[in-house]
Amino acid sequence: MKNRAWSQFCENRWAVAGLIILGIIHAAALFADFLAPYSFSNEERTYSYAPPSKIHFRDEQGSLVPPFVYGAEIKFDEYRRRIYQDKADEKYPLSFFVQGDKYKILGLVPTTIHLFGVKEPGRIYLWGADSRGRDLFSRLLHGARISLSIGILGVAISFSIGLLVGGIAGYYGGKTDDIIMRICEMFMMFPGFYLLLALRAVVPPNFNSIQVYLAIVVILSFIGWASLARVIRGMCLSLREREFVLAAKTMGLSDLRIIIRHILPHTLSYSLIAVMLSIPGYILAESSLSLIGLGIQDPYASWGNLLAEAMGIVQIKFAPWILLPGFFIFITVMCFNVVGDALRDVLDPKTSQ
Amino acid sequence: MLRYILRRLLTILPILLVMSLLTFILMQKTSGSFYDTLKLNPQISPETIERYIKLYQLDKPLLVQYFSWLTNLFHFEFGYSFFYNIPVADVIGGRLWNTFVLSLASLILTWGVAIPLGIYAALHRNKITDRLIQFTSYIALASPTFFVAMLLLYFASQSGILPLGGMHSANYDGMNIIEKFFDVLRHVAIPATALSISSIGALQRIMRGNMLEVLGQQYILTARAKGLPENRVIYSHALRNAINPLVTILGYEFAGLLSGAALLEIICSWPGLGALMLTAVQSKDIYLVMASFLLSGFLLIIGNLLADVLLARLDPRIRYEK
Amino acid sequence: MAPTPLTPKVLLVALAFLFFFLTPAHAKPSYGGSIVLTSTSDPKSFNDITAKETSTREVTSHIFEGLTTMNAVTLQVEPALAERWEVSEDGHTWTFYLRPGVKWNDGEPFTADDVVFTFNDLIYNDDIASSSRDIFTIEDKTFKVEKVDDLTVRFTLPVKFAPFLRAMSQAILPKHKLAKAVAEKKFNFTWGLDTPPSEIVGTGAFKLSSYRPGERFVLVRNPLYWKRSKEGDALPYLDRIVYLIVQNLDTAMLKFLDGEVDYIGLRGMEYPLIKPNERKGNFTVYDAGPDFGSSFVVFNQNTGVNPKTQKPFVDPVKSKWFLDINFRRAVAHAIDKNKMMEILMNGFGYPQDSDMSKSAGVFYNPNVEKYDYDLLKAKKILADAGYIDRNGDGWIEDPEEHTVEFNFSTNSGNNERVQIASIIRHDLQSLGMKVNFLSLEFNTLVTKLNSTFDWDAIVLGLTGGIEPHFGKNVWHSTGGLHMWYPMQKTPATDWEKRIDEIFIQGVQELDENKRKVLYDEFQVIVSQQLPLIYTVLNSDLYAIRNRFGNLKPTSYAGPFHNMEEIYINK
Amino acid sequence: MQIKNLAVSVNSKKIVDDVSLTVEERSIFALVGGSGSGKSTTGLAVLRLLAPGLEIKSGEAIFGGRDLLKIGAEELRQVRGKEIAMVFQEPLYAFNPVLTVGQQIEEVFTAHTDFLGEKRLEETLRLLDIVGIKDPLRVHKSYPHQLSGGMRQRAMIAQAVALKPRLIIADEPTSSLDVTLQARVMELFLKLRDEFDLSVLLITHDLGVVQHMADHVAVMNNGKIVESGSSGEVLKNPKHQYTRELLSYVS
Repeated sequence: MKNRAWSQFCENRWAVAGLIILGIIHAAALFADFLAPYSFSNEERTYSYAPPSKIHFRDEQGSLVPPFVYGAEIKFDEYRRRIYQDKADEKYPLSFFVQGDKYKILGLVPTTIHLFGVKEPGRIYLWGADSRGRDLFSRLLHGARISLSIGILGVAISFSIGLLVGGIAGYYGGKTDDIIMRICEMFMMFPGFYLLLALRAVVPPNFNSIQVYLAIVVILSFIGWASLARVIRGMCLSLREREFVLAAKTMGLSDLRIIIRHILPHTLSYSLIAVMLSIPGYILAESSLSLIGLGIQDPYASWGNLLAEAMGIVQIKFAPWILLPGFFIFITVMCFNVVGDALRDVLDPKTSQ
Repeated sequence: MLRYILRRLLTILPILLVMSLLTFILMQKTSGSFYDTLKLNPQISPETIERYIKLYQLDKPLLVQYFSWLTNLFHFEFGYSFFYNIPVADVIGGRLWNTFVLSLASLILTWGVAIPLGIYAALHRNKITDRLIQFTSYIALASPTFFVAMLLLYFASQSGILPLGGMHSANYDGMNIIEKFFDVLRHVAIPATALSISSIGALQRIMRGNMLEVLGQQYILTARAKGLPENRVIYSHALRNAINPLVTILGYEFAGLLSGAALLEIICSWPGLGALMLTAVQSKDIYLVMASFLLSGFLLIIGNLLADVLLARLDPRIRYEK
Repeated sequence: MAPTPLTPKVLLVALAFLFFFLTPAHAKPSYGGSIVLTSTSDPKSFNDITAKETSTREVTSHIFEGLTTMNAVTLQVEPALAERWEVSEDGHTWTFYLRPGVKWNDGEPFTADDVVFTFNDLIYNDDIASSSRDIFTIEDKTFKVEKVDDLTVRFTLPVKFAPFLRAMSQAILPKHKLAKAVAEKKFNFTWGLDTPPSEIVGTGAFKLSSYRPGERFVLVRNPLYWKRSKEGDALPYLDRIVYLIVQNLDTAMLKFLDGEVDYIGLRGMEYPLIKPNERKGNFTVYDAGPDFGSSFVVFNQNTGVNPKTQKPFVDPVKSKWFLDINFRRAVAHAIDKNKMMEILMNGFGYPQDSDMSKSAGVFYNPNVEKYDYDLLKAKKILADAGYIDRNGDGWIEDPEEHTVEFNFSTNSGNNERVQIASIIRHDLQSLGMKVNFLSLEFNTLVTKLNSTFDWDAIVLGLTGGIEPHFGKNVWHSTGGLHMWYPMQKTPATDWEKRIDEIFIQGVQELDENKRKVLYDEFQVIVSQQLPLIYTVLNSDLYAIRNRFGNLKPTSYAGPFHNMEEIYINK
Repeated sequence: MQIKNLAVSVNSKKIVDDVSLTVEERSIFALVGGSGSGKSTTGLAVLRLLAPGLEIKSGEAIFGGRDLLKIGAEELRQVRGKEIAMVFQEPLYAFNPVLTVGQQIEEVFTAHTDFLGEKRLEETLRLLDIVGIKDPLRVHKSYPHQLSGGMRQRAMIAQAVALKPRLIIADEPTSSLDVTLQARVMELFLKLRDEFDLSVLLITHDLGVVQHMADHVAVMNNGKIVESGSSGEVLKNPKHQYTRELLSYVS
């Protein structure tokens, strides 16, 4: 049965492509320190809004040489537009496994080796630089860590709450169910975005960046659990009439155990689909918080606060590369949706025959 | 039916009460208050701020404030806005209509586009057109509203066809009713489109899914076996069954659209509730926030109720008498 | 890489000035037409007395006038509703002779009763919450305002008050319209946004014609306006001023480029977007010089104890650093003003060294202590004062081996300020300080500054002006805005004591030259003691269509302070 | 009607293979088989009502001198409901839940005749009466879920015979009903055959039913007809192993 679902899933080429892209992005986020030439806070202000570095494979004479980048110099034209000019006499060869900013591999092993980079004072900007000359490529990778983990952590928390609360309401029914459902309805009645803002104000102001990050995750899940609880409750209401629940009851298992071990597993396929389809919501919510400056705080990068920096006509016109975070949000959200839909086609008994 | 509606409305009252109390505590107990902002003006003394605080009874205990607000509520007074020094109802009033116009336009656009697209896609399942529609839907689903709005505005400024934000032209008051209608229509085009894009993607997919499910039902086979023309099979048998479940979604959208578009409203200078609420929440204009939250909750309930009633009318299997 | 030279900007200023003198010479004033402007938010009321913020003043400044006005070009006080005035020998009694024949825009005559009403019944009314009251209260004493005859008003001050004439630009409101509301104790909620425009009555050049919440408000010519131009034309020239409410600056910019709006205030970043369109869009970009206002880093030097918990507001370990002048000096050397101006303002900025803006005229003192950006120097100052990395962890420790670690905040929403704070944070980090940066909602930040005092370091800005005394709440040690240690009973340090003295003397000194000496000293003290460590100021850039004549944009009052004189070139 | 060498496949796997049979005028022909034997598919294939994915590979279905598998869509539509009607197993699902029974029966007239509203109503009520419904007016106004199973099946049959078709394909018309109802519905079929001069292609797994009613029987297994003949002959003297198995479940 499981295998059949899997092979059916693999027939959907879009979904497979989506899964692969998600895999790559998550892996890149995991090894961000190593893949990125710089840390997220490494800034070089003379390279403000530097465009993506051109990597040269041929020298002036046109002969093939190891890849290198030129040093650059910023000039302002009559309209004060930034113009970057290569300095012909400054060449920095691109090398692999180079020394750079300190970090710990997977948070454990301290090292300074990066996949690629150029010697100081040269800078390599694969995807250009932001206003303060920080490497967008590096910040995107580090931002992926935060944005993706917000999605996953947030969903994990809200689903734990939603499953448990929904399970309890559905299993007991009656008064308990009534009260829990009224509470859920109340949560759903709050206008989400503004509740998010109001709750954001509850976060104690002396939290440091990591604590703020966790607080944002908690707030997002706090808002998201109610609708899931409702659906789970509906499923549990019918599940509790089934024989295996009666069987479990006659064996004298505790109610909580019955809910967790015997009822909730049956909602698994629905939950899996819902997880896939709700992760994008968390990523987008963080980005709208960032847009009004209340998301992840500088110098830490998230796709949201990176995109917030790009939300201006001036930036889009003169430094279009800083829109890349938007593109990544876009791709990720799309992949989660495609994979989620494909899962539904495969797992949901209503659509698969 | 009437009894059902009444009962629903009655159970909702306590929820609204708890909700308003929570909002009140949330607004009051978190750090910062409206008058803090004034404290940063070198020319305003603490005594003046005291005076404002007395004026709005902010020095009274929390519960006293809440209950005085609550009693006023029964006289349909929602308190005064700190920001505007006028009753909250007057602040919200006009903007509610504007938001409603935007929501309605976007609702019509969303449903007008998504439903036919969904039907078309379901009838051409797995053909190239269907795949194209599905792909576009995924793109639409992943596009943040505010970003779409900005792009649309930029294109509008390049082409000069549509006005750049706002809701009325300068000479609006001198227009006749038809010109007025088209004037607002031109203004609403960009924000409504931006607001609709991702919902079109979502709704189209739901519609397609429902349609496919319905097309696999036996009564469709019966209808075909009766020799009904294909049009009739689809539009009078399949469509009605496929669209019914969407009515519930309509109920949610009805309320959601009224409050969910602050960033869009700011970008498009749409004089709606969203932008107002955003500043109200951020600057802790308590009574304005409470009124807006209550309104939004109330609308959600009404929306759901309407959806349920409508569903009962559309689907003879559903009855609420008990 | 060499720092970018600022020459192009100097050239630009010169060009702007050239323009300024060339245009009015040829065009002849003509009547009619309208100007379309944008405002970032709705006015909050039309009531100038209870108004709490600037977006309201944007409307009311066209509708109401005071007895005096400030000439935004010369920065001198000029007559407005008062034709002339006298001051007694002792400087305590001022007599104002009102301009005869002035009418409210509903046709009623303007008299001394209105002036007395505005002060005695509105500003000094205990039931009314108004910020104006604070300006006209000195040492808890109010002014005595009496009517001498229909066109003469006498003010008796408890003490000498140097900024008195500047303060008299306070808007005068009509008694015949508002007396009833005051009597019924409803004034706080009068003239709100729900009032019909015709009810809002002033003496100014324009009157309110319509208001559509969230969209626009329109002002039209007041035909009864008293003022004449030099040529004897009845002012104003323009028929209408339309303000579109556009919250998003990008949208406003698109509207300007599209021709829908006649003026837009620019930030340096937007210059490259707007400037190339000058010819096509038929407008000119003016650079009016440095902005008023300030932007600074402040450290918490509060040594007070929380009366509830009996704990100090600031951790004594941190307090020691923040009170250390060497620590603050090192930070001052770590402020990369040039790069801030280049990155955030495209070069359209000014380094700020003193509380008074360069644009403030007489009271600006250029000879204060300046701190160049030099991280090595900063490091050395820290090392000399005993802050060095003692355990090799990369962070510096104070002599008692405490790692220098503190929170650093600013308000979210102001993107430029957040960027400034981030740049400073980065440089402090490279000095070895462990800095946790956090942008907070404005209200939250202010609560910390004003009531809970639980903060370490903050980047903030204040609005400024020409008159140094109006900053008393910041500088006097009893002031609520004396942020680094507010509301002190007695000054904590000698230099704070000296500043207190200067502010008390300064306000009573009527001789402008002597006042300047005092306030110059104050600026020097601040630059040496660094309670506020200043950063950079924006240039005020205005893009205005060329069809308007008689434009005199200034940084003090913006491009349209003389709206009544502005006309459309025919 | 004559089916010749019909083959239907899904994903190139044949689920109906080389099926040929002939339904004589005014006779009842039973197509018998276990579930998954391809009997229902055969029935649906005749009117080209197969679900997407199922494909008719070869064969003919001659009816009234035409090959139903080849004629144009509009001509086919004219045959459906008018000349050949279908009755399905579970009338609750076979009726559209959001339309009244009456509306759905009247649709047949709308699709194939130019009867006006009144005439349609009159005809419908008459049909409901014929199939033995006591309160035609109420049933006409009822939604499917408001009727009992037997009533629904009668209504379904009424819908099928509305235009006096020459052939009814009845796919397990009784298996969702209880035993007493089964017998009544079957009697109804016999009555209608006599009254309307129609033939029936009865698709069922229940040989008991076949015994009572059918003139001819064909037994299907794994998409193929394994045995056919007159019903008496086949049931009394089954030749094929599979037929014997089926028979052993009866009695």
